[in-house]
Amino acid sequence: MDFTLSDEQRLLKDSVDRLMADRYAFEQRKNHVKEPGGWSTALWSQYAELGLLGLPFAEEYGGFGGGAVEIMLVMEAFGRALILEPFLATVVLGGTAVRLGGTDAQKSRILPAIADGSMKLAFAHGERQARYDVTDVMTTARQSGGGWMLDGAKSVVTHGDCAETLVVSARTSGERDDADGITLFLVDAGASGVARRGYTMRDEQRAAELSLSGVRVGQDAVLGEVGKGLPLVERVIEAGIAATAAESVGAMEAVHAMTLEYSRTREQFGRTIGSNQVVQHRLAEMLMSLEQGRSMAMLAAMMVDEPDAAERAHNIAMAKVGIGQAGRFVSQNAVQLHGGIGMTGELAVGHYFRRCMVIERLFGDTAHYLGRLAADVA
Amino acid sequence: MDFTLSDEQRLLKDSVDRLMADRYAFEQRKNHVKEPGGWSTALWSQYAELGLLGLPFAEEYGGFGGGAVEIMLVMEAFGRALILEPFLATVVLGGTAVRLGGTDAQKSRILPAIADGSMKLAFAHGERQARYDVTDVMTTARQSGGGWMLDGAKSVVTHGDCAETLVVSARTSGERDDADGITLFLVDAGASGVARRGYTMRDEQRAAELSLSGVRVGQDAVLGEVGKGLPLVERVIEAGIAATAAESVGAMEAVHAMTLEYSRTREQFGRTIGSNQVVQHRLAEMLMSLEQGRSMAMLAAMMVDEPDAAERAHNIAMAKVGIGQAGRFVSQNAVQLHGGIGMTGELAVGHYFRRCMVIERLFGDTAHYLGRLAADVA
Amino acid sequence: MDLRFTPEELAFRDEVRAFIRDNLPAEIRERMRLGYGARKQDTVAWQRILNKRGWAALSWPKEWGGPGWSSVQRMIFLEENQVAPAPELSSFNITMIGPVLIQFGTEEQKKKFLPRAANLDDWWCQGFSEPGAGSDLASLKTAAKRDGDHYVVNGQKIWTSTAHHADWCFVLVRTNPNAAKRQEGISFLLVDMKTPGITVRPIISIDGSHHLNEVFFDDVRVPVENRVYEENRGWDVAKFLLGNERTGIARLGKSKERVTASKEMARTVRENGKPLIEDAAFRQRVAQLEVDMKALEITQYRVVSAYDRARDGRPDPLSSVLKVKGTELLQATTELAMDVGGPMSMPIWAEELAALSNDPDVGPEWATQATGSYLFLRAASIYGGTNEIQKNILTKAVLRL
Amino acid sequence: MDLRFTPEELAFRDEVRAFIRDNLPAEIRERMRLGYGARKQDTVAWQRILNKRGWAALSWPKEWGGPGWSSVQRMIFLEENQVAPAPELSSFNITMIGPVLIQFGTEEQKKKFLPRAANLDDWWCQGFSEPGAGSDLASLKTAAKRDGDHYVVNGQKIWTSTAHHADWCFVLVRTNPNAAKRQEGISFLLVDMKTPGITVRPIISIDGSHHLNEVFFDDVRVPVENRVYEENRGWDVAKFLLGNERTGIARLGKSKERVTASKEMARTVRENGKPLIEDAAFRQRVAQLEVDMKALEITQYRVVSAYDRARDGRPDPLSSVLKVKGTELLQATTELAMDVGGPMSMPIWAEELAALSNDPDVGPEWATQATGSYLFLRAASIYGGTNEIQKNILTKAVLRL
Repeated sequence: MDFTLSDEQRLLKDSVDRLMADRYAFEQRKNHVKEPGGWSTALWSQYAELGLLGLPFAEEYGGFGGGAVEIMLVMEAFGRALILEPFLATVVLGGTAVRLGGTDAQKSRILPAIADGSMKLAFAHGERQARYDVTDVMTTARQSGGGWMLDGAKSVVTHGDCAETLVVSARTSGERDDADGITLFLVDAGASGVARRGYTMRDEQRAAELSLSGVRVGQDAVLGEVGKGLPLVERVIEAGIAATAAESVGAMEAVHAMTLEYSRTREQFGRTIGSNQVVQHRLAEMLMSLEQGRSMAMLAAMMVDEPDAAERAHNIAMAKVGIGQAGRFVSQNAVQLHGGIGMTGELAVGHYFRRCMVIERLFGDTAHYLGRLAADVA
Repeated sequence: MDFTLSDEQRLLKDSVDRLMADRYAFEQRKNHVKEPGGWSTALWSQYAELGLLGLPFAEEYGGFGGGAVEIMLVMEAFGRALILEPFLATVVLGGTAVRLGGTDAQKSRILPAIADGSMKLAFAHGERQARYDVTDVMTTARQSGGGWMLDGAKSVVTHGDCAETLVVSARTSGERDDADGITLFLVDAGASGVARRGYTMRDEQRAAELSLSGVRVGQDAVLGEVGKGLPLVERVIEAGIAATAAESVGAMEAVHAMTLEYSRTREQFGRTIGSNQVVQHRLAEMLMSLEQGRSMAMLAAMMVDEPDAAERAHNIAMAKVGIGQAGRFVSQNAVQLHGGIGMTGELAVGHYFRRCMVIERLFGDTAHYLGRLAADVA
Repeated sequence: MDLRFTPEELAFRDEVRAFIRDNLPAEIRERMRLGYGARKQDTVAWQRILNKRGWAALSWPKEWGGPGWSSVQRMIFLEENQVAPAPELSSFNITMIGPVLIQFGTEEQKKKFLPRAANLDDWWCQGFSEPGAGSDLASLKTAAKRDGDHYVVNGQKIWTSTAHHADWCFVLVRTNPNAAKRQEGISFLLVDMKTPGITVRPIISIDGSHHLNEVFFDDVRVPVENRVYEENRGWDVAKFLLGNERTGIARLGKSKERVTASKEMARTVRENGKPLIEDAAFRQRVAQLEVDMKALEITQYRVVSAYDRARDGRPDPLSSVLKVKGTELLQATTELAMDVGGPMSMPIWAEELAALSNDPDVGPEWATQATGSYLFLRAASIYGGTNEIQKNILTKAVLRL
Repeated sequence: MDLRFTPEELAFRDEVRAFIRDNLPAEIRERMRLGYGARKQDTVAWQRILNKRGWAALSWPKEWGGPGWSSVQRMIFLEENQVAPAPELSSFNITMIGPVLIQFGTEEQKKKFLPRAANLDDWWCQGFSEPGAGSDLASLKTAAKRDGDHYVVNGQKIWTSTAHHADWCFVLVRTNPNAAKRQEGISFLLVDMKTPGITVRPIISIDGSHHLNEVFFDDVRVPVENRVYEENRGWDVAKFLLGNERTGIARLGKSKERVTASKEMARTVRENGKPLIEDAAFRQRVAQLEVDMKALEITQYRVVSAYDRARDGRPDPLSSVLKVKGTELLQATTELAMDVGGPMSMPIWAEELAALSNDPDVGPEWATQATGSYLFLRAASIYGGTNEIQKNILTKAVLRL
């Protein structure tokens, strides 16, 4: 057991923190939101230059061979800064799908392009009727003329509006809810038959509704094994949970710090609100939730590469529940302790609150994963 | 809608409060506990003289024709004083069974005897294997020689050790868990084949394990309709829930008041603990729980005579959940705010805490009734 | 003692229910059923319909157009109106400025303002809070200097909800900066929002809605006849207004409506391959909320029925319980509705719904609106005295610690 | 960074597990599995077995019989010992007086007391708390007057757990009543419980157990050589003792054991006609507890591993998190076990089990014992600084408010 960071890891952390400090102050962020895509293309290039976009990929694919801990450190920093760029969608979700499921050819084609910032990915798995049910895939892919034809729709695809390449799950056999028969495809976002509607989420991040009608792809578009895509989908989701857990920790750190600071300066009835014992204990309870949440984010990072699938899924479900509850408690109370001003878009606190709210509902919410754990009880 | 008490009701309340003030101070109670039966026979006579033991019965049976509100007022006072006598078992549980299920002959034989204090009853329904399942009755009654023969065992029968007459549920047909086939019998505690083991509960009240082997009773021992006893059992339990809800309110009132008083006088770090805002807010939250609980006890009292069985059961289940949660919150925090001294038997607070704990588990616990309500959700 | 409604009260409830059913415009009801907040025109239209029926000025004496209801009847009306769901009456007009004028206003002020307030011909807003003041109202700084038969008002108000809709604003101003106690030297003015020197700047809430405003007063001239009650005695008026009847403070009907809507929607979405409504944990959560709502309902009955009996002016301290528990339920039930929508609750469809487009369609409106009201009602435990302040009130008023 | 145990740590855990399995007397294990607290003879027997193996003085240096474990190894041992379940080591002997003597004691004191403390030849108790002092330790009044080569001690201690078992007691006394600060003028004495003038009066806890005592000192003569560290510097010793290693403060193993036992028992009882273990709400409750235990487990890893690295004496403020969350879990998990028993958890069988009788038999022991530990552990959020005090500590030490 060892919680120390290697020199490389400390170096990575410092460089990302420095970039965020220089370019992602809350006032600067307001300008990033206003950019056409809703995020900063300039920073995207900076991430590429820093090597962040290739972080988890092997050197041979232009990456840095980083692991779950490196992703955790970066996502924590991103969480503190509330970044808007499609790092999760491209590097974590899409990147994991290709890294774990791709052929050498696919990896050579895509991973270097992610790493140098020239290609963005999105993970198009969720469907509107499915809510959080991971096997509820009704989008179909049928063999046609040596390739495949995809029909269906995907919903709330994170950063699905800007991605050049979509990782799309489709049913190649079986019925709705069947674990078997799901296959992942690499789909060019510009392909004919692909339509997208981009929009803003409650946390100011972008997402898209996606429709596929008669979209043709070749055999080389199949990612992983035909009909056996579910385990790969689960690995991608687990990577996403681990990454957003760390992001949530960063957000909790930041919002706790600013609430603490606010309680030191804000005066009411002739004294700082932080001199109220009730406020002090609330901040102490928020701190405890933050630390318990941090522990869970560490657990997720440690488990994301665990070979035993059941063990991995169970522990990551625990982390998801713990992070969801911690993020909700900390961010709701941050708003409460700020009072009216916390309810406006003018302070950062309301933005952290909404990011924690969205993260709790990415890949399934707390109740969904607690239900899974309840089913596991033995 | 009207929350005012009638003059008679106010008179009743005052007289019981006065008796409790005179005879049931905490130090006096310590002596009542030490009496052979674990409660005060002298006070039992006093209850009879005051007419409390006949309160819910019709005048023709030596009663006072009181209703659910009168019982609520008395039980609140009893809860404040933490009385030990078998009022719940005899007047509320046994009394309701005979009052609602009995023939004129049975009522004439039993109710006046309850009213004048010469007969105590116990409701022997629960069985060890049943936990909280009301239809899980394995005690059997078979026709034999013009009468019935009972075999089986009953568990944690409140004040089952001192009752002269036992109201016993037995299966006259059907299988374990069947709603049909349950019949109530009036059994003389002295009858051959009846064995009892009395003991003390965590709240210092008495209960008994009961075994019945070849116990013979006549046809006139059948209470209500053969095989159709379940609705009567449910009425008895509902009356018990309403009564103990009011008792719990009395206990919460008392324990909240003494915790408030303690917080005024107890000094630590040179100031009263009640000057800590965290203690103040905890006491305020306890007060809110107490008032919400009081509302639920009123609901139970109003509903106990509701003719629509489903409506009655649903509302009383809600009251049971609300009271259970309120009693737990208030009494647990009363102990916490008292600190070490609250953990000892020397102060009353620990006794109220344990009474609330037992009440939460009488007739089924909070989880059990919340589960019922969840099943009702539509 | 009897918790049940009397036959008369039941008949009244049916009458109200029927009137709302028959008279609430379908388009308004549908928007609100989907979880949208009432627009200005919705509130105006509905309040005028109610006023025509004589039901708008629900707490006012008959002579000023009140229906002469008991507070139990008012409670019944408010809940039926919320459950419908229908737009709520303008509380600024009905429960704030109306009673204030009836209690403190001159005959002229009553004649001039009350009928228009009841009919929402004038939309009123409240100019109390100031930057840095928050729950500490008495620290207000906005100054009014006497100049002939006018006051000249300078200063800033904040959290002024619907100021951008308002025709009139009742404002607390400091007319004597040298008063011994902060509460003294405050006056209560009625300000025409069209007066030169008033600037309204929007504050966008975290749900994206424009509800709150900053209001700036720059040499705003207010006729002296628009002062309510004596000069420098405005705090008495404010105390009356804030301590005034708090029936409906729990907004229980709104919570009930959210639970009903959540259960309806839960039949249309799934969890683990079954309709969400069949999910055990979801049912437990709903059951717990229904228990808490039932307890609050009866506590509210107790407070409200006591209110008619002992009208000693000062509000029942238990109304702090209604505020705390009521807002906890508002937040829990709006969170429930949002959770039913799941991932579909996270997008903001607003622009998408407005725009004509051949792009893929958008998810259910009720889901995105559910999140809107969840976010908006995070303020419920803040406004009207934070829940922490309410517990301070209970500590002083009831526990006497 | 790696949360997983190293192969060495895993091997160590297996070694500990195997040793406990092979050496813990069956009768003791069975009693504890049923939820009984360890009796004196159980604790003595087990600690001597461990001491023979060299594992009793787990935090002491090798020269004084310690195993020379890392704090991670200590954590592993403590959890395995709790999960077994086995009696816990005497904390008074091992984590309190031992480290104190090693840090502050004279050579003679070490030689005289340490080996006997490790082997539980002397049973130690702690004489700190006094009536009216509670968490405010420094307000202690018990006085020690110097008389030649003795101190004469007069006063009263309270909450002295296991004083009725104890051979020795380490006591905080006031040797200088005129000291400027309350913390000054306090000395730390070792008192032989057989000394004349000591009266031990039992305090019965709400679980019916005799664990706590009042201890009265009436002209009790204590040799000066039994003073630890300098006169009037006893507060430094007390601070060291209280701030001393808090590995195991979370008592996570105990919570885990309670959840495991609850699940086992839940297979044997029913809810709504099914085994309780199949009840959805019960499973949700267990799942939530397992989540909270996992989070605390990792937080504990973080604190403990940091402990070895930065040994700057002062305890990690995070240990307050371990105390609060750990005791919340102790209380939640013992409540779970009690709830599994349902009605059978409410009786007190003790006398019934002792008495021979032909009366109907009694319910399962585990149920009544589950309630015993639930009641007893209501104190967990009180002793060692109430959880409210812990939050004050976090406020000062971490939030710096």
